[in-house]
Amino acid sequence: EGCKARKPGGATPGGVAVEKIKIGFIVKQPEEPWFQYEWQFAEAASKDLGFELIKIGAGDGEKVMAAIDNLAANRTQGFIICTPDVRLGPAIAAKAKANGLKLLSVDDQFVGADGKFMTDVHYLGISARKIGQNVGKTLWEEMKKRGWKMEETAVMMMTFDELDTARERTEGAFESLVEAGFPKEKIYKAPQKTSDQPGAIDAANALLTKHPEVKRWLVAGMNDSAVLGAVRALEGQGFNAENTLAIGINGTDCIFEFEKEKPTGFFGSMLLAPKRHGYETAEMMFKWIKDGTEPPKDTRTVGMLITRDTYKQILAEQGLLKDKK
Amino acid sequence: MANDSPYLQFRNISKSFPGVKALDGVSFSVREGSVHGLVGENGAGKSTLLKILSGAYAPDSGDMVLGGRPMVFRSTAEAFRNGIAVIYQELQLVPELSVAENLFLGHMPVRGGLLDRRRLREAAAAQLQTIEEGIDPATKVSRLPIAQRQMVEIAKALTRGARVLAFDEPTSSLTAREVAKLFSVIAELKRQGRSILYVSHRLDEIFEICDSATVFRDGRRIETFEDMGGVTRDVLVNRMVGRDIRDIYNYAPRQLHEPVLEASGLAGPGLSEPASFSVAGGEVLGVFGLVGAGRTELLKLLYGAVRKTGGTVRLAGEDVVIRKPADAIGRGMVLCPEDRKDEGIIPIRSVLENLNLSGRLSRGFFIFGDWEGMNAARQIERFRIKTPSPAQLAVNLSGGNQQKVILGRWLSEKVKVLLLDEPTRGIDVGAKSEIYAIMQSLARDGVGIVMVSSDLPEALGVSDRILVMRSGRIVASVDRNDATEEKLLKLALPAGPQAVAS
Amino acid sequence: MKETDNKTGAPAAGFLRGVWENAGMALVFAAMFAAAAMFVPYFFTVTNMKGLALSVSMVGMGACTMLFCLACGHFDLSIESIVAFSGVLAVVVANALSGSMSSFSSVALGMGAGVLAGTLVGVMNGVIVAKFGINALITTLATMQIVRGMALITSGGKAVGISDENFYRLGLSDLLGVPTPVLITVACFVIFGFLLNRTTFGRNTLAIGGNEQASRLAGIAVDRTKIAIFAMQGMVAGFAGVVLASRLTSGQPNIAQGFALEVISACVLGGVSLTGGVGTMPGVIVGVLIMGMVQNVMNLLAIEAFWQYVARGAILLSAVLFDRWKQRRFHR
Amino acid sequence: MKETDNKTGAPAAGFLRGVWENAGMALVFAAMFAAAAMFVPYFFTVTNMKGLALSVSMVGMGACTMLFCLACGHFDLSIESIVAFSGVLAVVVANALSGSMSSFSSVALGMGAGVLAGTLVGVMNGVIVAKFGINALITTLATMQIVRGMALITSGGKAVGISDENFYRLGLSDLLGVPTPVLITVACFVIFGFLLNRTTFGRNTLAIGGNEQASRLAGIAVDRTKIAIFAMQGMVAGFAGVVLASRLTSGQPNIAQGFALEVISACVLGGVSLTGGVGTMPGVIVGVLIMGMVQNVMNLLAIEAFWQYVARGAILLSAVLFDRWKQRRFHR
Ligand SMILES: Nc1ncnc2c1ncn2[C@@H]1O[C@H](COP(=O)(O)OP(=O)(O)OP(=O)(O)O)[C@@H](O)[C@H]1O
Ligand SMILES: Nc1ncnc2c1ncn2[C@@H]1O[C@H](COP(=O)(O)OP(=O)(O)OP(=O)(O)O)[C@@H](O)[C@H]1O
Ligand SMILES: [Mg+2]
Ligand SMILES: [Mg+2]
Repeated sequence: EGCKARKPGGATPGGVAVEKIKIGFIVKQPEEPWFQYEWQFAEAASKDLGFELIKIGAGDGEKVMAAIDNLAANRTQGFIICTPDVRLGPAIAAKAKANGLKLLSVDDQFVGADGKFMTDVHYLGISARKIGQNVGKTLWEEMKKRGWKMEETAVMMMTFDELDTARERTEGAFESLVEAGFPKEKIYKAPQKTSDQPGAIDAANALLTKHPEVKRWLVAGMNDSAVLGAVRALEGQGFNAENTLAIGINGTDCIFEFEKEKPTGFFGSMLLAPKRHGYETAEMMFKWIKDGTEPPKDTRTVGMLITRDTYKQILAEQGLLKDKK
Repeated sequence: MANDSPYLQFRNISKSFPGVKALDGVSFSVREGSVHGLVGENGAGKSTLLKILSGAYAPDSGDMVLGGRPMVFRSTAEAFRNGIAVIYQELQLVPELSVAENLFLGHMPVRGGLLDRRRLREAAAAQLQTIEEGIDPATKVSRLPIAQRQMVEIAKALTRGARVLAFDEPTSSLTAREVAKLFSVIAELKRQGRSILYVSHRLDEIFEICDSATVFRDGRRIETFEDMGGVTRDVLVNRMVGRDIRDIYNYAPRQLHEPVLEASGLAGPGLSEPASFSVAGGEVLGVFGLVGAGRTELLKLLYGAVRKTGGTVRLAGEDVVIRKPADAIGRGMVLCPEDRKDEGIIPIRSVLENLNLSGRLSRGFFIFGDWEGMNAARQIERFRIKTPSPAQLAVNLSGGNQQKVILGRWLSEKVKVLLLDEPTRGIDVGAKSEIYAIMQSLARDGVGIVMVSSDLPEALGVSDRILVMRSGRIVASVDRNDATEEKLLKLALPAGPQAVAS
Repeated sequence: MKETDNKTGAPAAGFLRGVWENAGMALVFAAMFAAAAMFVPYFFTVTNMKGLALSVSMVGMGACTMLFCLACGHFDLSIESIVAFSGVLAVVVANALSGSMSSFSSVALGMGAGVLAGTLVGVMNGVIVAKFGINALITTLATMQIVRGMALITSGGKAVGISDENFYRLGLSDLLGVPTPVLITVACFVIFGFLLNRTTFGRNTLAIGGNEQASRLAGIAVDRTKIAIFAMQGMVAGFAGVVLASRLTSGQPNIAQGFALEVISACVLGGVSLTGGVGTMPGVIVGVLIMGMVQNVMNLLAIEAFWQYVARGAILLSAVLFDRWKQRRFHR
Repeated sequence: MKETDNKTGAPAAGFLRGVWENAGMALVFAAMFAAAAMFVPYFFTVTNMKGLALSVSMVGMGACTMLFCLACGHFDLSIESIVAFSGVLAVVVANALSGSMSSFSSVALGMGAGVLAGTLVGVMNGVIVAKFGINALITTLATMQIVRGMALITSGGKAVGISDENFYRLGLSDLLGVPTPVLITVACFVIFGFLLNRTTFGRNTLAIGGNEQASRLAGIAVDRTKIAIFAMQGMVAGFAGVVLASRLTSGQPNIAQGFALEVISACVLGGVSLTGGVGTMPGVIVGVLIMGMVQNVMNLLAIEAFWQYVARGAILLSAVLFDRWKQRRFHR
């Protein structure tokens, strides 16, 4: 629902006069497809609504501070940010205020000095823990559906505890599996040395060595890359779609896996919706600047399971397939 | 013998570096089957000329005529192809490779695209045979003492089978035995009809082997003596430095004081038995010996540069513990090292910094005022160091001038004991006489001086007393008045085959 | 002084050429700055200059001591972990002490603990490198890992929020509009520049890098100098970590990855030799500024993320190539 | 050969000491391996050996040519981006061609394109370093950025799936139970070890690193040798990228960050000097294996992620310290 009409000039209740509206969009890992998509949809919003979007990648706290300074220098009126660390919240909020910039956080919610979520900062996103729990729940249900026996089955949890969000996700999966009745002691952690696929392969291989007794594996991890690495390692040890059940998170890094002729152990992925995260946040920010319409403090989106059978349809709905081919 | 046709001709060669005109319109020619000497003060441009000959530098103007064909080499490979090989003043060896590999660097034998290791080993052994036995072609060059490295460097040039060979101060770190071997090799090369250029500051050598000679000063050719027959040493020196120098050693008897340095039972690597000796205040103690006799090691043990395994050292009557050079310096004993490239200069720092390196030790933390500049100016003046400015990098100085910088560094210190290891390596006669004069005057002030020298006339000329070392031990202490060349050489030479082992 | 220009021309022309010849990278920087000021909107504004200065402040601090480290022929990768660890430690200590003493003391003690920890890591690096003769790359790679691990363990892997707002002062205050971290960096430039040029310590550092063996024989306490250099490096990295924590209002265990490489690159760009013995403070400052400016301009121009990589690399390369071309042209 | 043991003792003891003295890191490795085999459950099993071999296969390939690069006195950071770019490019080209020709040709052409791209980057590095005399750190840091950007641009920032399953063969097949990537790595060890020791090219490489000026004066084509070394390095990195893509069944633009440092560390651990002129293939192999084994053992022992950092650093440090202690003790 893009209002195509551009209304240049004219002071609006929000207070910005003649100047063109400029909005910044800072993300923590610009190379990651997820953030590429977010930017892409924000870009779409900027075309539809007629504002200028400035995209900056900033991988750590220091870079974030520099990026906000750049935005201020560039006369933007507000920015959306996925912070590299939620504890940067107070610093980012203070910096935004000092520069007179409106602030909307996306994906990861800020955490204050007291360790509580900063509910006064506008936020749109998804709870890392919740999406992890979703993975755990789905694994459990699918396992039941396939009729795998508990005693032959174990969970391979690909962990990367250095990253807060990653830990929240894997802990979520852990919690829900345990809650559903999976024995704690058969959930094995495989800590990754690096967060890319080769790191996951090595971690998974070491774990597999230690547990030759396990016949069937459930796999969870912080994202698609981690889980795909585990699937590759499992394939190397002779496991396949029959005895591997792996679910990733993201849904955008694993499409090629679904496009393979034969099904693999990678059963599905929790698709996050970059469209909402990108387009809606940009739109909210635009309206906030232009009309002074304050966005809701807290907006939540949900993750959707995509599988080999459903991914085409769901991705198309989400506007994620149009750049393929 | 010498054929009269000039095989190699330099025509109007000029070359400048920033701030220095190293060569200025130099022309002369070298006959086939003859040895042509090049002499001149430090920084006169001799090495630069040889580097132009070898293609390492391109001349700014001028060219060479080789066997009738004018040419200028753009690379050393091109010079090799045209039958030219140069032994550079600074050793150009790869320390971590074996002697054999160094000998054939750039043209190792191959078979079927692969390195022919057997042929490499055999050819290297054969080549070494002609010039220096006792070097295993398989050892790493880094494990050889500097004199043997020099022999390897010479052998390396011989492997090229070149028609023109140029030697840039090949003997500055050699002792009599090696020099004799080198000269026989040169004589053989001459007999084969090759043309040889020979640079040296040891003028005796020039008279001994050169058929003709060219004198350089400040980048210009001053004179070429086509026949060395009627040339005297004084004439040559006069042409080189532009003034007469009669007695370069300047020796005058001095009064000796109490011992300033007493070493007893010194033991450590390089010495085959504990060494004991003492030096009186005001004494110049020469240390003579053949290559590998352990002289350098002896000085380094004294100085704390190498850890000693036993023995005591007394300085000015006081027992001292010296574990590292700083301890020695703190006690008033300094060492001017033998290997100027690896242990002496800091190549990429300025002349000024090099000169003041040790001086700063006694000056405290902050550097205020311009005492550094003043000291540098004084030393540059005193040793006549040829440099466009004190800010010039040491690496850009000529070899002899680098040596002067190192001497200047140590002779600007207030010391009780001065250890000098081959101090006049590569230094021109004028500066040598200056240095001897400084040594004498320091000695007159009560400083004890230990001077290692492979240059026998020098050892005889400046020392009050001479220690002779052989195979890692002190074999004799000879008084100035009893010392002759024959006597010292005889003492230094190993008595028999069993004397070498220990 | 007594040098004469032996090529051509009037003294004025000679002087100009002298500047041109020796200025090297500084000229590249000046040209880039002028171009940016003219063609990049908002570049030459107070806000942006402040932002630019802030964004290079960390690298600037690290580069000051890295200059010494490289000049003496070594390397320090561990600084990136030290930045993280000292920040975390400072916050943890300050938080733990707050309440039991005055706000000022708890914050000061926390910060002190951070700086001290960095210094200790530096001393350890120095001892291993100097006394045991282990390669500095391997040594600091190892301590980098250990210290990063300690940062993660101390913080439990999560950023630690600062409970006492006085802690923020170091990073968030300013003096006459100049942010404190920038002032600190400028102070570092001055102090370490002085140390390099006007003290025996600085000269000895360069001598050691130029020829370690010769320096030892000249009586320089090589080992002690090296240990001092690494200790200094650790101390400054520790302090930088504390300042950063204060700016970010939290101690972050994951921060500053790749920082060491960035600092080393800035130094090398500024003419510091990786093999030791060569380096100047003005050069380093220019190197730091060029690196910072390139990033700043790209952000201002909102260049696509992927193209930023290409542009960053290309600009870096052109800068050094231009500098080299200029040198060749004038020094033959 | 004709060297004799001039210290003491019977020839047998002398021989043993000879082995002990020269084996250096190999001994450290053997000790670590024995300890792991005894005390770490599952370590010495076929599955784990296979996993271990696979996990070092990439670093092993890179280290072969990095050895040459370091031996000639240089450095190459760009390999990590080349690995990513060549993988992405190979997949993109193979996918684009598939359909229009036989499966074999499209896959071969794709792989060829990846390797070629890597080689070209290497040549570029070599030319800049050798001909223009730019520091290799800065040069390869710049090309690292550029090439990473190209990988991201080519792939649109997303992993590119392989459409033709024949592509998988290179990474996922095996021969008598040994995975192909491991075989390739072993082949690299053999080939490049041979190249280093038995060809003039290899000896010239060491000569250049040991004394560049002497090499130049000896008529060695220094520039050409350097360019060839960088080209080789690019080629092998490109090939490693293709193998990795095949193992991952996709080309990943973000992969292999930090790979260059890992490779360089393995080399240095294996006794390769960072200043050039010193290095052996057996040493490098041991370095690679130690690094891989440490990680493998920690994973097997399920050491906490944060403590892994500490352990990794500590083990690395102990290994080099032990090696040094041994050398000191026996070489005086
Ligand atoms: N690479 C260089 N850069 C700058 N100046 C140089 C360079 N090489 C030589 N020079 C200068 O050129 C002049 C001639 O030097 P050269 O080495 O030819 O002298 P030399 O006659 O061999 O002296 P010595 O007897 O001391 O070896 C010296 O003043 C020296 O400082
Ligand atoms: N780095 C080294 N490695 C092995 N042996 C060495 C080393 N340096 C010296 N030596 C040996 O120690 C002995 C003494 O050498 P030293 O250099 O002290 O002799 P020197 O009398 O000073 O002779 P020179 O004229 O060569 O300096 C020699 O036999 C030499 O081969
Ligand atoms: Mg000379
Ligand atoms: Mg000696």
